[in-house]
Amino acid sequence: MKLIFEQGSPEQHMTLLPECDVPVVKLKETRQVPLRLPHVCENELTRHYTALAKRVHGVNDGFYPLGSCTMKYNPKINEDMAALPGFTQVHPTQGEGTVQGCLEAMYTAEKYLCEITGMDGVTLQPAAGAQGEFTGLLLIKAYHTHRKDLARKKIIVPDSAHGTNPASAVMAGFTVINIPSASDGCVDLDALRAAVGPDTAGLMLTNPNTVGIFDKNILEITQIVHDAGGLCYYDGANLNAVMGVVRPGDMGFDVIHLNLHKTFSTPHGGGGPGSGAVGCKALLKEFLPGPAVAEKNGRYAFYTPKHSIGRMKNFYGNFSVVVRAMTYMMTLGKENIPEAARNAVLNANYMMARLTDTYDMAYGGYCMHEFVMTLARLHDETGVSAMDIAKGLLDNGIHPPTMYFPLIVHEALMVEPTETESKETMDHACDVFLKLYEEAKSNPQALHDAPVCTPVRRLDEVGAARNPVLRYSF
Amino acid sequence: MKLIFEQGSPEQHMTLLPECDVPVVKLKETRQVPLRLPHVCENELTRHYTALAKRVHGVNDGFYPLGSCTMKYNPKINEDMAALPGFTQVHPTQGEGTVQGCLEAMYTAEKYLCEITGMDGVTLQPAAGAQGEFTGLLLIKAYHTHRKDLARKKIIVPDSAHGTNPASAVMAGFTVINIPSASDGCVDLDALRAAVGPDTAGLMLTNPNTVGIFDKNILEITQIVHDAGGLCYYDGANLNAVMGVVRPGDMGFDVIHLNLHKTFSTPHGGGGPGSGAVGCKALLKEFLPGPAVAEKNGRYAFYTPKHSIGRMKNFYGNFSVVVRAMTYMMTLGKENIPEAARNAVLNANYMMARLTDTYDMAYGGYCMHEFVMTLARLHDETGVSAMDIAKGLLDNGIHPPTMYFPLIVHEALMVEPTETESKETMDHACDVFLKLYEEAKSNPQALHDAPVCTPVRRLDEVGAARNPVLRYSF
Amino acid sequence: MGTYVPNSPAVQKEMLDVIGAKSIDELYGNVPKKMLVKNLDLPAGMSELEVRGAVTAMAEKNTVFKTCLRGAGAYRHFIPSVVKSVSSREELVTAYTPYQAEISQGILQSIFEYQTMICELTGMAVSNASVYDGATAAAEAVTMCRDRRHTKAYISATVQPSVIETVKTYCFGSDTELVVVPAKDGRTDLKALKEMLGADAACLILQQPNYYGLMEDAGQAGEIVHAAGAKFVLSVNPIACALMKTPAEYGADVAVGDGQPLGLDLAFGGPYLGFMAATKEMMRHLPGRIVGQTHDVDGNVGYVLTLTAREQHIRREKASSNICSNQALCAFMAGVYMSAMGEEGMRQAATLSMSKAHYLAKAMEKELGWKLKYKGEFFHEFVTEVDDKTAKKALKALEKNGILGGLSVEGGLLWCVTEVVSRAELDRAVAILKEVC
Amino acid sequence: MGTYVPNSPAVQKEMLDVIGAKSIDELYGNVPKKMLVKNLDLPAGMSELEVRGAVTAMAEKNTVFKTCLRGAGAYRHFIPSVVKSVSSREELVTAYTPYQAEISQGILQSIFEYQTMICELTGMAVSNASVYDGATAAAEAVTMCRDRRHTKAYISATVQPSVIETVKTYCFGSDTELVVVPAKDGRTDLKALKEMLGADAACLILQQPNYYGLMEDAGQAGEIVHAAGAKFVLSVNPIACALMKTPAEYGADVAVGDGQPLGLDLAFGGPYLGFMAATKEMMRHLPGRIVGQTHDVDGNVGYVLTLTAREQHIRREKASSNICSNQALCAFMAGVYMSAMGEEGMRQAATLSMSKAHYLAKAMEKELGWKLKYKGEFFHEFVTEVDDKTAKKALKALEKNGILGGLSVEGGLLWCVTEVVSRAELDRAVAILKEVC
Repeated sequence: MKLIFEQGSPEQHMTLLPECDVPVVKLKETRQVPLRLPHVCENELTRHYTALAKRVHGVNDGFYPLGSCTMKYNPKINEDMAALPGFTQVHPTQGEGTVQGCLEAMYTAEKYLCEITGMDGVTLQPAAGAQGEFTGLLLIKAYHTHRKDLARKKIIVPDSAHGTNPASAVMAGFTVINIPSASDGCVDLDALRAAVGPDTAGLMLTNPNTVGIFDKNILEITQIVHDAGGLCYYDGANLNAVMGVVRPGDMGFDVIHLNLHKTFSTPHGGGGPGSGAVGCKALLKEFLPGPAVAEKNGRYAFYTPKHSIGRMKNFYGNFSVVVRAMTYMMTLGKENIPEAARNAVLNANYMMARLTDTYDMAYGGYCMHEFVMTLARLHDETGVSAMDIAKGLLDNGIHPPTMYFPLIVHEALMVEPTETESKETMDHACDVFLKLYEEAKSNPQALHDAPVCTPVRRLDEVGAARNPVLRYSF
Repeated sequence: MKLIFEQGSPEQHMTLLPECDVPVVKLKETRQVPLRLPHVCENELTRHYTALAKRVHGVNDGFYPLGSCTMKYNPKINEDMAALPGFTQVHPTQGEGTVQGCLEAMYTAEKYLCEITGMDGVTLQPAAGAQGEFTGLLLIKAYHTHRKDLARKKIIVPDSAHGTNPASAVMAGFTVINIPSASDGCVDLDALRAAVGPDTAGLMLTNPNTVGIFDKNILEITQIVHDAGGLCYYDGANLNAVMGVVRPGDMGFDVIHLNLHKTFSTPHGGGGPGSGAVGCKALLKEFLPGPAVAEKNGRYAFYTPKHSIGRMKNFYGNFSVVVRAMTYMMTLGKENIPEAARNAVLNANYMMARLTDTYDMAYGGYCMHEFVMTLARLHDETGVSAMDIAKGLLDNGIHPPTMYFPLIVHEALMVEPTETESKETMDHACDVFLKLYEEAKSNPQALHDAPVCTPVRRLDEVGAARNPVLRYSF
Repeated sequence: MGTYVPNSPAVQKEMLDVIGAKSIDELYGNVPKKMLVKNLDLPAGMSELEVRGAVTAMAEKNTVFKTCLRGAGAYRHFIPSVVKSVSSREELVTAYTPYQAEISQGILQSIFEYQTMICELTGMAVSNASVYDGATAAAEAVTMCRDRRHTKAYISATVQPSVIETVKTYCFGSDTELVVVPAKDGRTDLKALKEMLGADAACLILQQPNYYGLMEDAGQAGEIVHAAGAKFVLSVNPIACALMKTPAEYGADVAVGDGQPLGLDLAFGGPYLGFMAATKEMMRHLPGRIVGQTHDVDGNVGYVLTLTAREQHIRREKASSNICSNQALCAFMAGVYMSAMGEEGMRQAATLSMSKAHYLAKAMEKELGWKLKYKGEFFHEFVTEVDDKTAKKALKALEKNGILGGLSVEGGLLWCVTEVVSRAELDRAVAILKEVC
Repeated sequence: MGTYVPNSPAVQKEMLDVIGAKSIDELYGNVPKKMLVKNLDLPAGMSELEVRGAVTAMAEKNTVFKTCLRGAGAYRHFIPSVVKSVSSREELVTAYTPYQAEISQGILQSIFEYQTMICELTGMAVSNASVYDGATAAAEAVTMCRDRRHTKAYISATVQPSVIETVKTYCFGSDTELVVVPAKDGRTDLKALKEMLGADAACLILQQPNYYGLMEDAGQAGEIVHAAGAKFVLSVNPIACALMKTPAEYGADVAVGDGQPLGLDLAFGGPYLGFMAATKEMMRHLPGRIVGQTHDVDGNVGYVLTLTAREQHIRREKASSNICSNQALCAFMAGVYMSAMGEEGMRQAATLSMSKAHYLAKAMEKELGWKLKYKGEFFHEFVTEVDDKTAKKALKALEKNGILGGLSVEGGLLWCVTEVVSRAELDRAVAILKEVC
């Protein structure tokens, strides 16, 4: 497909702005290099971007069981609410008296999230999960610093963790201690006990973990860390398995980040914007970023917590994303927030049950909202890799599961159907999975060659990294 | 693709409405047959309709040179303006004082259309071109009836006319007199002279006509009809060739319908809603449908013309479509309304020039906004028909021209690029046309087999009409 | 100044060179010179920023009522977010009539689904792809029923007045005599009807619930009409269809109505949607487009426009109607609406509307002493007896409070309540009225 | 009561049978019983109708100003209709990060185009795919410039305060010392800067135009910074970039900024978009995603996420940043905006904004006697010297008339004018002020 720069002609333009109705003023020093932007008419422009959109597969186009990403349905009412002019046309520095609706929305979202997570305070400022992690770790850092407990420089992270966990820890100035997982994919208690000490700032954990299992020792785990003087950080990526059913706060966690764009149904936008709200227990509230929202007699106002770590970004977070998440929580409410989690778990177990006689599961027992298959044996026997199966799925109109994660499982495919998929959709996907397994045995080359029905076929990533072409050359 | 009825399961439903907050009242007699509507969740619903939309080719998806349909670009600002709550949320029976903006919009659109067509009055009530024709013919009927000139029962229609012309004439109670076209596709003056008489109610004509030629005898034609006591009706389907350049009112026409969804850039919606505004000279104004809008000292009010033919439909026409057309006219204004027409003519002549050495043109000389090719010779030589070429275009992502119209041209393809297409787009289309011509000679079977890249291939229309299946059977 | 022409003057010149013409003017050589427009008396064009400002200013001159207690042919029902979301897809919005079936399956299938839903709603055997609105649907129905022997159409006085007017206009065209059957106590006078119908009667058009919200004895009306050898055309409210007897159960030969309540905005009266459904016998008399299921050369299921032999582009002066453009996108929206609501949702909308209307009627009687003008059973509209002066005062007070009150009709006000109005809003309206009336 | 779960209890039972479990509770067997939530203290769920009502009521509690004379980091520019139209396509909105390149070419190509436009705007060699906003872009830039020998970051006091605060927070994380360079007459004190910079200086962050709307002598600042062996990070307003010298021309090593003016709504502060571009030398230090052009196995051009060896999911604790989700959809919108505007449109927006700001400044001086607080050349923002009491009165009067006035800053009000404000609106604002001040 042509680039937008390769279309139109030099004199083409849209007629968007009027003539100047005041005397024209010019800058003294101006740019000397031309600004080579596209020169297209509206017809070409919309055709181009519409065509680009058509070369994308979204969750609205079909099943998207991308493990650990919780690609649930994005309700349309949420979009309508976020698009209300009363929200979109408001300047962030307007006086509090003129933005009571915005503050109410933030406050409302915070209250829901507190109750769901079992935390005492929430900030909506972080723009994404990774920034949420960074924020949470800064809270831990501020806590220890404030207590002058300055030796606590180490964050313990299981080897099954998301890559963001160690990266965030480093950004927050910590040293990362990786601990191996036990054979069941859960935390190795002995390894944890060996790792904690007076230098422990905290532990970062996902529960259910990245192999889809709820760690039954969770209370013991958090106790070990607390006993050593550390704090417990909950990576909320997998909250969809347990929201409203069991609360991170009740598991002993002190701080948590949430991906509103996963668990709370806001769309991912091809990579963002997301929202990485952070919740914490009372002991960390005074360190939360400012400005935060307070309510008094039905009036809302901003304030800055006493020992705030400061601002995480301009203004108050990805506000429109928060409006979507709030709308979602108000819709589901008390009864259906846990029902969503329960059905996410049911759906994952159903798919696992249907595939378990054919594909090797990385771990036994029931899973939570996702499960991990290992294609190591298939790969050994047929040469067909997890990547090949994934590409075969593309030709069947299904977005592949997460590939090669967690790192502790060989030839991993991590499947997360979410609660918004029907049995019918999952049955179809299972049929495709089973068909591809047969194909791996009967005609492996076909899978090495897949995909063939997509706008482009397998791309040369190595070449792309070796000779980076990162912009159009005029 | 599955039908919406074949998806979901009986207990599935969306949660749209609340519980009843007043005592429930029931009807005495209720329906005894079940109401078998779909039972789907929102995820399935949106995926279904999105998938349906993807199985449609709109003008936003690519070149659409459908002759006589003026598939020009549909500007996005028009959609935004039509979606303003001040327009969409207004009840049609609200008091005039509360709908001054709606009335102003209607009045503004009428004024523009009057000036562009050279008419003295306009009604926006007709919902589409065909209803516009019917309305215009009723005006003619009312005029003669009012004058007690009751013998005038015949409407003269050239054989090259759109099929709606005779159909509308019959609906208005007239008898249709078909007259043959001259060899240049224009009106045969002798045939016209022979056809007019004391029973002539009027003539219906398109100019430029359906073969894309501006009838140079137009003044003589309208004079002949007027001299015989008849009125002249202008079919506005082809107005895009001349808007702002030459006015039907100045050609001698007494009444005109306009397709706002063709000439004035409002989208076609897969077959509607359109808008078939009708303009007329002063002598017919008193017969226009009511309610009509009048202005006095900046206040707008409805009134019913003195000898109104009555209402054409509920309320005031497809109002939102009128808002779009008004926005378009305000955008282009005095300078660019004629520029649009001029470029429509330029584009058609350009494509004709590029194809004329290969394809046979039905008529010589310059064309106006469209041109007609005859594939009779190609068909004789290769067996490849106009239909085959059209289907070949589908495989190249181009919407085919109008096929087999006008009826007076054998194996006709009628091409209308419109002014909103770039030379680049037309060059590509011409290249495809030329390639298909070569293919017709070298491999005619390939074109008989086309299309092969579309969601379905050629469909059995005869079978569909013989054994009509017009609804899903549960 | 706005333009959507992509080709710059330089490119235009290139194209003229290929054509072999010196100027665009030359292409207009056939046009008599003296006829060319010299000075178009129109305002200058505008940039998008300016147009947006000017048109928005117009829209803001209208009053958008927060609460709407008026129907009379146009109803503010709840529109699920999905309706606009999926129907605003550009492919759909910007496509023409699906003449090229291979690249129009989405439109064709959606209409096939819509036809099925209209058949379910009405109980009729076949539906067309829509006509302009409920009024023209009624008018087209007359044409369906008329033949050489049956030249007189009857319409009840309790049909929405603008529908009667529209039918009258169409009858003026086709030289059909239209007779209005009188009303008695707000409902069609069936005794009078029986006496009026002759051998030349083509059809009766009845509306259910009627203009005043009352349930007609449509079953009996149908029997009378059929006994006279005429056809029975029933115009229905599609939301009411979820609860009441279907047109088929009432014995209708043709069922028509306005589809606006099925997910379409009020939009100052349009675009709306006329639906038309008929018995199998009358299938080939239906005007407009109809979609049928068929197969492609590979045997795959597909959809096409069918029974086109009725239509104007084939039959010309012998066509069943001149209609070509209909309200396809509105039909698509109605289809989405019915899919989203389902049977349960449609029933719920109907029940909520009816119950709330009755609640308001009772509250008005109790709190204001306003009596119902007619005694019959009503659905979600009703007429309260009030004098003109009181009516004016009432409407003004409501308007000041953001409420659109009932419509003035002879001898009273015609109210409507739908599911979007809460009990609190109804109580508030009554309280406001109590203060001024 | 709302739910998006499609499977009914009956279907859920079927699925449990396949699983071999008695109940969903059984699947939660690993969870210690006592930990299970007994009673979630939340409101009951709502139907779509109710939610729509409740959230709309919230939105309506906010004041939407018809005229906006405030910027300070968030700007109300004209947004062409095409921007929202094409960016609301569901495929795009509901997709995840483009890990599966074969079915994500639309996102990938759009980012490649966006990267190209940011390079053009800034004159820099490479751009990433966006970060959260202008503030975090500045903070990430510090990390890019820091190494073992260069551990101290400098930021001018004339940078937007919340950007300074954000950078400070990030520096708290990375244990980087952050030094604020003082201002003189509203601009960075370059003399002081020169004296402050030591061998441990990693970078200076400067903003152009600065928080007070003034043009900094960025060229000289860059020279001073480079002379000290540090990197020069320039935060720019992207609209101003259409007119002023590019960051590259000013000698910047990293250019950052907030992309909100490029077609994004004010939306109470977000989502916005941080752009980051750098010299070729610093390419591999860029945080976040980057798209590169490549070929598929058939030789067709395609696009992939590239240089991923910098990123957290590969490098874990050795990554250049932890960022993964960015603001992809906002970057798409910015790309559409820049395509629609083109060079000419961007220049026009910038010129109109600047000219109108100067018009307002002059009118305030002439009509109200309000002097500019700073003397330097300014773009589309400026500070008028007014005491607190007058400022309050002024803002209140404007607010009453639907106008959002300037932001209170030390010693005055910070105003902004963009192309959407007409001369008439400016005159009206001044007239209102004249009456009360």
